Amino acid sequence: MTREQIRSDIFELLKKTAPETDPTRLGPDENIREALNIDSFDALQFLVAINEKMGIDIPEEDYGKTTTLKSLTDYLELRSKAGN
Amino acid sequence: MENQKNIEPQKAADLLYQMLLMRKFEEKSAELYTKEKIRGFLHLYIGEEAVATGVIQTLKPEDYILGTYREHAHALARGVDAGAIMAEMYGKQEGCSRGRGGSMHLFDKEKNFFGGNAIVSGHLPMATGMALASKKLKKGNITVCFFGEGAAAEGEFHEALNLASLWKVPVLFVCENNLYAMGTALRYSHSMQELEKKGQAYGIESAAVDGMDLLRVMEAATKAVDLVRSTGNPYLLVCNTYRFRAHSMFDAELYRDKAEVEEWKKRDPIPQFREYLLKENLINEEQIGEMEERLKQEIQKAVDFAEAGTWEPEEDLGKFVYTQNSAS
Amino acid sequence: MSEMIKITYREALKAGIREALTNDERVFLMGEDVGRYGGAFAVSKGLLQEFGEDRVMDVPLSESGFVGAGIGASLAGMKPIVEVMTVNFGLLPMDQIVNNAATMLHMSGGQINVPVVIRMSCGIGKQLAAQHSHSWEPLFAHIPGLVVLSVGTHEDARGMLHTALEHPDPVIIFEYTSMLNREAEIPADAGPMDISLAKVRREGKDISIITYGIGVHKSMEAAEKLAEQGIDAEVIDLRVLRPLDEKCFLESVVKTHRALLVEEAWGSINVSSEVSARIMEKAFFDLDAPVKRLGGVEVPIPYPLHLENASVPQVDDIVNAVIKILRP
Amino acid sequence: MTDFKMPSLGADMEAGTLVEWRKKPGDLLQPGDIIAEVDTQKGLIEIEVFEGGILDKYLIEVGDKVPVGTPMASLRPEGTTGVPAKEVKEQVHPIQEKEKPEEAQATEHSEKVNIPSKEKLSEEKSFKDKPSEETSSEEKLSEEKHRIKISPLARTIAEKNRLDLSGITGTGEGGAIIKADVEKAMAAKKEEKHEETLEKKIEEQVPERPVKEQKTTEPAAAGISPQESIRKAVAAAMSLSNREIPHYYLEKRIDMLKALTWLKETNQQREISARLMPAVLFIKAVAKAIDSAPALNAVWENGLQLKNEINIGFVVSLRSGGILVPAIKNADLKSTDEIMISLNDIIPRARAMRLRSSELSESTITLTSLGENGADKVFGVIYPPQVAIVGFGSIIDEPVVQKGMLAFRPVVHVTLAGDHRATDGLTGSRFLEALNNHLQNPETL
Repeated sequence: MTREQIRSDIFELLKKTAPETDPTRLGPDENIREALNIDSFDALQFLVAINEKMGIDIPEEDYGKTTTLKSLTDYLELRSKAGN
Repeated sequence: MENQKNIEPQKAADLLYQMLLMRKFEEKSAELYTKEKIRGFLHLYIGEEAVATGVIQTLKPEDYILGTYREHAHALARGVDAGAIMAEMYGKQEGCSRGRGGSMHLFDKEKNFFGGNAIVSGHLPMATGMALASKKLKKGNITVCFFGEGAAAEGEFHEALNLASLWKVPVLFVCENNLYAMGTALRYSHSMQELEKKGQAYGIESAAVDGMDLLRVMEAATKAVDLVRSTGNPYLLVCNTYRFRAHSMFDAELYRDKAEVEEWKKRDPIPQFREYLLKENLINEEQIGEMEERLKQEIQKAVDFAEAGTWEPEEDLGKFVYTQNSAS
Repeated sequence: MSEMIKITYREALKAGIREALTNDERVFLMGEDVGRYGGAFAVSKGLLQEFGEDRVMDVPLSESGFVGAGIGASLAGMKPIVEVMTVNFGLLPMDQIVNNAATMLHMSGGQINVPVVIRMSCGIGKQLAAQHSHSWEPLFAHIPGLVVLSVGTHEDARGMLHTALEHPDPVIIFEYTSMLNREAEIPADAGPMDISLAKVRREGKDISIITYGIGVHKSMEAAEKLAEQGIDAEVIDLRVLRPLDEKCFLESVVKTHRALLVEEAWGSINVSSEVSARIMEKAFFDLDAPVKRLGGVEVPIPYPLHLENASVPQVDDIVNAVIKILRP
Repeated sequence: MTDFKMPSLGADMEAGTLVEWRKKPGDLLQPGDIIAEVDTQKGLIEIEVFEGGILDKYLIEVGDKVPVGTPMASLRPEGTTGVPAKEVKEQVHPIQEKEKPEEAQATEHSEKVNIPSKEKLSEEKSFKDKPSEETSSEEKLSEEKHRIKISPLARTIAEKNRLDLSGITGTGEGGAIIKADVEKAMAAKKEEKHEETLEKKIEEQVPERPVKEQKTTEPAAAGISPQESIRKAVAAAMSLSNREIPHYYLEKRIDMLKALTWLKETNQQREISARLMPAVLFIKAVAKAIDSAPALNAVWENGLQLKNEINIGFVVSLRSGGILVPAIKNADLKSTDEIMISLNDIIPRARAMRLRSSELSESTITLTSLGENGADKVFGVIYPPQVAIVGFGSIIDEPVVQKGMLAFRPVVHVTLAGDHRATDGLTGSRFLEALNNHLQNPETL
């Protein structure tokens, strides 16, 4: 999975989670939840959707690594390379 | 007081003491009643002391005694502890009936004292039955049943006398005729006022005696008890007497003349007996003085005992209804 | 399982009395016409000849007197079986039973218990009219201090007396005149029966019919009829009307959720009233229908047969009442 | 100096009227002497003294009616002299005024108007009783109109299963609902539930439609957007609440260490789609805590009406503003997993405004949880006609004293806003305490 693919998946899923927003305007180091006004329930839904789409299950202790667009992309890239 | 056989000085003193104890004990009771220490009904025997004293002194410890609701004196004569009686009237659990009975229901099984029965005449059939049991079990003891002349108008009196005579059982019926059933005079209760004749109607040997004279009561009682004991047959002894006090504490005594009461008081059995003993040199003033001091102490002791007594805890209320839950 | 024998209710009663007289010298039977006449209902026929007149005592017509005497005899060590010919005469000794037998233990603070047994026949059903057709079990069951038994079966007729005589407190036994000739099977070696528990006479799951005395048989018959209609009724024989064994009937109601109370005594303020109240107090949340009572119509019992029948619950009344509760 | 008091001569004697003094002040009294004659309801009775002494002074006058125990005269020991007249006046007068029990005066008063005090009392009582009796019978009547006839057993079963009785037809006496009817209704309910799930599944398969076209909970008036109408509805409800409901507030800080630890351990073993959120624990804990304070699970409509079902209204805030409060039905009967499933179902639909109106009207108590990074505390406004709202602030670390040591622990500040017409602080406190207990035992939730 390329980094580009990952990014576009993230945008698609964020849009689904928060339809009224435009995730493509997120800065790389912006806190996603704060910027898009995503509450904890929606955040969980978003991670579930990532799991469904990419087959990557993010454990709770890694939630902290998924707060910005950059860190999330890095994390997913790493995990997908690791074969998962 | 003439023609009486001599009595031992010690016994004479004991009898005087006993009558004085009855009198002073009840006077104290009346006082305690007005102070609300004693409640319920309080029937005083004052004036009639010679009857209980004279009859009970002839009995043996194994004889059964049944009394009425006017029975403090009988209990005292029987040797029931004055403190236990006073505590009973206070309603304390140290009372002779554990406080459950009160003034009208003094019981002491050890002393064969079976109450304290407050339904007029209700205890007469029981007395007959107890005597029946004595006969069946060949115990050799007799039953003595005290009751007022009011009871002699009840059906149970007649049934009990009939059965006692029919079954020939050793029971002595002692009628304390004080002339008033509460406020109803003898002449308004009985068509036939010589009550001893009612015994004769059932073939029961009967006699009447001056109940204000201790020596005469003793004489008559001795004869009656001897007869009951030796023949095993019933006997009716009528003691004509008088109560000086009201029927119970709350009694305006509308039914009798003050003068009549005063007249009877002249025949008060206690001074009568004391004068006799002094005259016969069976006792002296000094001894009487000592006796009065002893009395004071005994009564004070009884009151102190009652005062110090304890209330039965309310959670024990359900006791003494069935034997099973009556353990104390 | 021992051998069963066929026996009438009368014979069962007599066997119980005979056994008691045989086993204990202190036991004696006293009552009107119990001896020479053989018992008003021939229950004690032949016992005089067998045990002699000291043990089987005819008494005059004086219920207060001889019941009181029985109480007295029990106080003094005997074990009397006092027979009051029928409950219809049972009010005459009521004073003795209530004020003496039931009260003495309490008034004496637990000192004096009254181990007397009083038997009375009772019930409705021989066209005996208003003064001789009473079901007064509730009157006696009202009184603390008494043990009140209702003999609804032949086994109890045979065995309750034995246990009653062992009880330290007064026991009243109600026997049912109309059952005397009824035959039933009991074990040949039937003996003492408990006198503290109610019994489930028939198990069922749909409704509890709670009854006693003559009502037991009527209810059993009704239960059979109901079974034909697919209704499974449980029948409880209270047996002991005081103190009530509430555990038995409460457990039954908790199981069936419905109760019909059946007795011959007048409908209001009877044993069923008490049973109903206890169900309400202690099993309310298990009830699926209001508790219903079938009692005697509140009228003095009339002489004509059809009216007499109409005045107490009959088998069909029980059947109909159950159906109405289950299929409203 | 002692007082001679009106003696009690019987349990039924309450008072006596002094008719005549038999002794004068200065007379020497012996025990047993008659001091006076008193009229009682049983007639004239002579009363005696039991202690000797000199009659010092009368304390009541002939004709006075006094209760038992009232001092009638003072006595002094033999051999003493009387108190000087002047002093007597000073000393005795106040006794007369003060020590005479009030009852005595009342009796005198009532005798003047010729009504025996006892009767008067009972008259007053019955008069008082009357209006209250009327009210109660009225209440009874109105109550009976709404009453559902049901056997005690059937009611017990229905309550245990939180069964709504209104739809059940009784087959017992007088149409009363009996056990069999309740059991039938329960079986039917189970089936219904089954159907409901099916329906939901089918619904899920229906392709999503654009937001605009989707059904809103309240039919939107022409020209008003769904968002606007929700805002309006919330505004109306909150204004009504503020106007009519007297709120009281309680707060409790709850240690969340155990709950979070448990949650972490549980989630670790689960796939992400099956993981639970803290809100689930809050919901379940609230549902269970209601057992300790059923009056909070209710509505106020012509008085307090307790609800059998526990339907927890869960506040969902819309990103576009406004809130929706869909109900998690029978939250007490659901497992934490089932609650999570409910949330997964209900929150997206709320956000998409695809809730059924019943889901918005069935709540029996409201829960609002701010989630992470929110405010520490939230003081809710009750959603009428409910009578309580429970607010969970964000879970934050706070210093906590533990065994005398200061430690940082995750805590949540829980507030309860209650309708003071319906319940009071005691009920609320009991509820919060129970809530805390449940959250300290997360494994049992």
